[in-house]
Amino acid sequence: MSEPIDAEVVPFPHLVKSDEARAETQLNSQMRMVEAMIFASSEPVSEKSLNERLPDDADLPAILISLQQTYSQRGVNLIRSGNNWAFRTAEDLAFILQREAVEQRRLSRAALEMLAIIAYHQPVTRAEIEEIRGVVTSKGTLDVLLETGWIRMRGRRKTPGRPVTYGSTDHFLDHFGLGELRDLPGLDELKGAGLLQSQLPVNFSVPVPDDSDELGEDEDPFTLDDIEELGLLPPTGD
Amino acid sequence: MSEPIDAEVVPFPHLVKSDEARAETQLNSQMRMVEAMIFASSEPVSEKSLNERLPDDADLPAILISLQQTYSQRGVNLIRSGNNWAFRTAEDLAFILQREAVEQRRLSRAALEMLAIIAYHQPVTRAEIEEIRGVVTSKGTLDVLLETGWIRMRGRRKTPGRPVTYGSTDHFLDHFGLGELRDLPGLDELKGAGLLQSQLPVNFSVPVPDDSDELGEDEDPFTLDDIEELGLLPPTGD
Amino acid sequence: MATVRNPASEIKVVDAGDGIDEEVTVADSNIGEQTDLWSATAPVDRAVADPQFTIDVDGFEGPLDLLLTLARTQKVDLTKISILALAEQYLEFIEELRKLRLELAADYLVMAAWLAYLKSRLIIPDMEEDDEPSGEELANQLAFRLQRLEGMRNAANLLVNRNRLTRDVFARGMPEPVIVEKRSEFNATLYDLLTAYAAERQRRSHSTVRIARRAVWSLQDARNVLFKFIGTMKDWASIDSFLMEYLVEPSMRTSVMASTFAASLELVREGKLEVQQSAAFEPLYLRAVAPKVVPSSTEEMPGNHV
Repeated sequence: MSEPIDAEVVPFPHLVKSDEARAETQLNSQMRMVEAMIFASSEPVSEKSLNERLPDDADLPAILISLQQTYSQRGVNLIRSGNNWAFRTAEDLAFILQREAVEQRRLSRAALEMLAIIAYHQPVTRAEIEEIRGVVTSKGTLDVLLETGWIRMRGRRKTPGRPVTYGSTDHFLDHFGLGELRDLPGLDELKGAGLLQSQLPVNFSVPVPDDSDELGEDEDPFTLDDIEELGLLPPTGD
Repeated sequence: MSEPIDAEVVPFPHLVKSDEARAETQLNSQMRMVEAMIFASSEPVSEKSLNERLPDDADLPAILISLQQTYSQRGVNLIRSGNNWAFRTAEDLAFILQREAVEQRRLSRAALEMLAIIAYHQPVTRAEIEEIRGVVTSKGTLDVLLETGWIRMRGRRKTPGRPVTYGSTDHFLDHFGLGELRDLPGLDELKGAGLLQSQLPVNFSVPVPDDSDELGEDEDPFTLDDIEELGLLPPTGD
Repeated sequence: MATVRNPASEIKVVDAGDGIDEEVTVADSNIGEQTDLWSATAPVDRAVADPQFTIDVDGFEGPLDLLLTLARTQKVDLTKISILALAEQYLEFIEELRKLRLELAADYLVMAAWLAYLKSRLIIPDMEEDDEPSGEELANQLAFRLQRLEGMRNAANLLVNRNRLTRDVFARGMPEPVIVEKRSEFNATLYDLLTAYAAERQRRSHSTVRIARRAVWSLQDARNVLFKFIGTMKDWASIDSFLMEYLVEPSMRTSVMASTFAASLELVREGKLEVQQSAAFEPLYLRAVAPKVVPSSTEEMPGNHV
């Protein structure tokens, strides 16, 4: 139980120079290990399984950040999705890699809409999805989505009938290049507008449409510049 | 529409740099392409096919040598075999990949079906499983399932022959992300997800699995003899 | 005639004047034009293929989708939309469709009824003691749902147009033969499990149905048998008498009788057979039609049958 007084502590870089050098070598060697482990797999590798194979004193977050920086300008980047990490080709090189592209399964418009609803509203029940879309879900659309591996059944809602709730998977994050769910495009705007709630927000109101040509209190008349800039001038002949 | 004439253009670094610097940037950009192509390819890439996708003036040998140098000290190396190129884990790191290598096994279709039946219909005997599936169960399938740790022997049914009853484990709930057994989707959800067709016999039902770990009224606990007979004793040391 | 155009969607109602060539074309191309992922719900293509039936409400994902499309023709931000005007537009649109005697799914009509109600609530001032939500509240609810749906449409669009794995971004093409993940030795997802279970139960439920299927004597079977006997039917003969051998199997009896009766009527129509019955539920008698017939009298009819 008692630790030796001179227990080896991970030296901070500002210590003696030799320690600094040693720490760097150690970090380097651990970076190589992490690099190799992630590189070997085509699927994202979890932090848990990386940690399992590193020395106990390894600082995985620091290693990953270092690696991510090292690769940031390269043709291959280190990408986080959820708590998993993977090497992926740089986004700007898509043009040269089209040969590798896999024929994508075409999802129907309904299926994609459902996918978005599940991703943004999760956990969400089928009835709630239908409420948002205003239509009954056709048979098999959910099945198709489940088959993609992008959505999953999460559990059951604690309401009468205990309906199944749906949510997105890590594979979804990986496929769409999202670090985490918070990276969903437009999420903040939707949230801010109260559009991710299932019920009408308290303060939600639609301004009474104003038919009159007169401007409201919160409106300014157009200036001449505006008119030009916005292209509001009637079109003239060539 | 019309942009101001003095619009600020983001200057590319090499525009203002010397020819030497420009050549270096170009080499860098071509290195990125080659890096990505080799990374994404499902087999070693030939120099011919790399050349096909590079700009005409690219100096492929120089690019490859540069890349090989860049990666020489990393966890992953660029390897040439004949005229083909591939990334490979550095040889000195092979240990880290092999040490924890665990074979991932996929369950056979029969095993999955049986697992599902045990989960939904538990406590259930082997004869009952066979009755539901309409086929005789091979002993091996049950063994594989027991090996997963997802099912367990619960006790014995109080009927002639005292058959063993099977049920699921906590590990099962963990693995499939279920809070409790009652979270398994019911008839309506299976239909709703398109997994079951809507035309089903009137008397078709999906059972709500029994939550309790306790034995049912028609189940007996294992006796000492049972435990020996079924090999349920924890392995003892030699 | 009314033509409304906007870049996001197009609704065109063209009245050619004679009321017959009235044509409604709806093209909804609001989402995902730039991606190949949307399976084309191309109402336009269908319109080209079948000019007589140029509106396909199926092209819409339900009444809410139709409302959203109509709302876009107001060319304003959804937050500034006039719900009253929108309700009127929807009702007009539905009316237009009904003039064409198109079958409309019930939910479109339900929405129409609700919008008509909403319209009245918006026009008539709310009663003080009314417990129901005010017209304005109802309008807000609808506006909220429209905005929420549009929000999801946009989100879906943003999502599918991201740089995507296996399309724009690629994983290691040649993973090394080592499995790095160590979650559990066995790998199966809940979806695998449920698919297996459902498929298994489904299969068994089907076999039950198959067992219950009854053997049937087809009309053609009956015709063949009647043809076989037609030569021997110079005289009136009870239908039972020559079907005897086919009626042995109890489960077949009804089918044999029904098909033979139907086939015999067919042969009567073709002028090859005559049928007679003295009263309801009495035995049926058949006779072949002779080429030159001496009309037979009822006295010749054998009466010894039960």
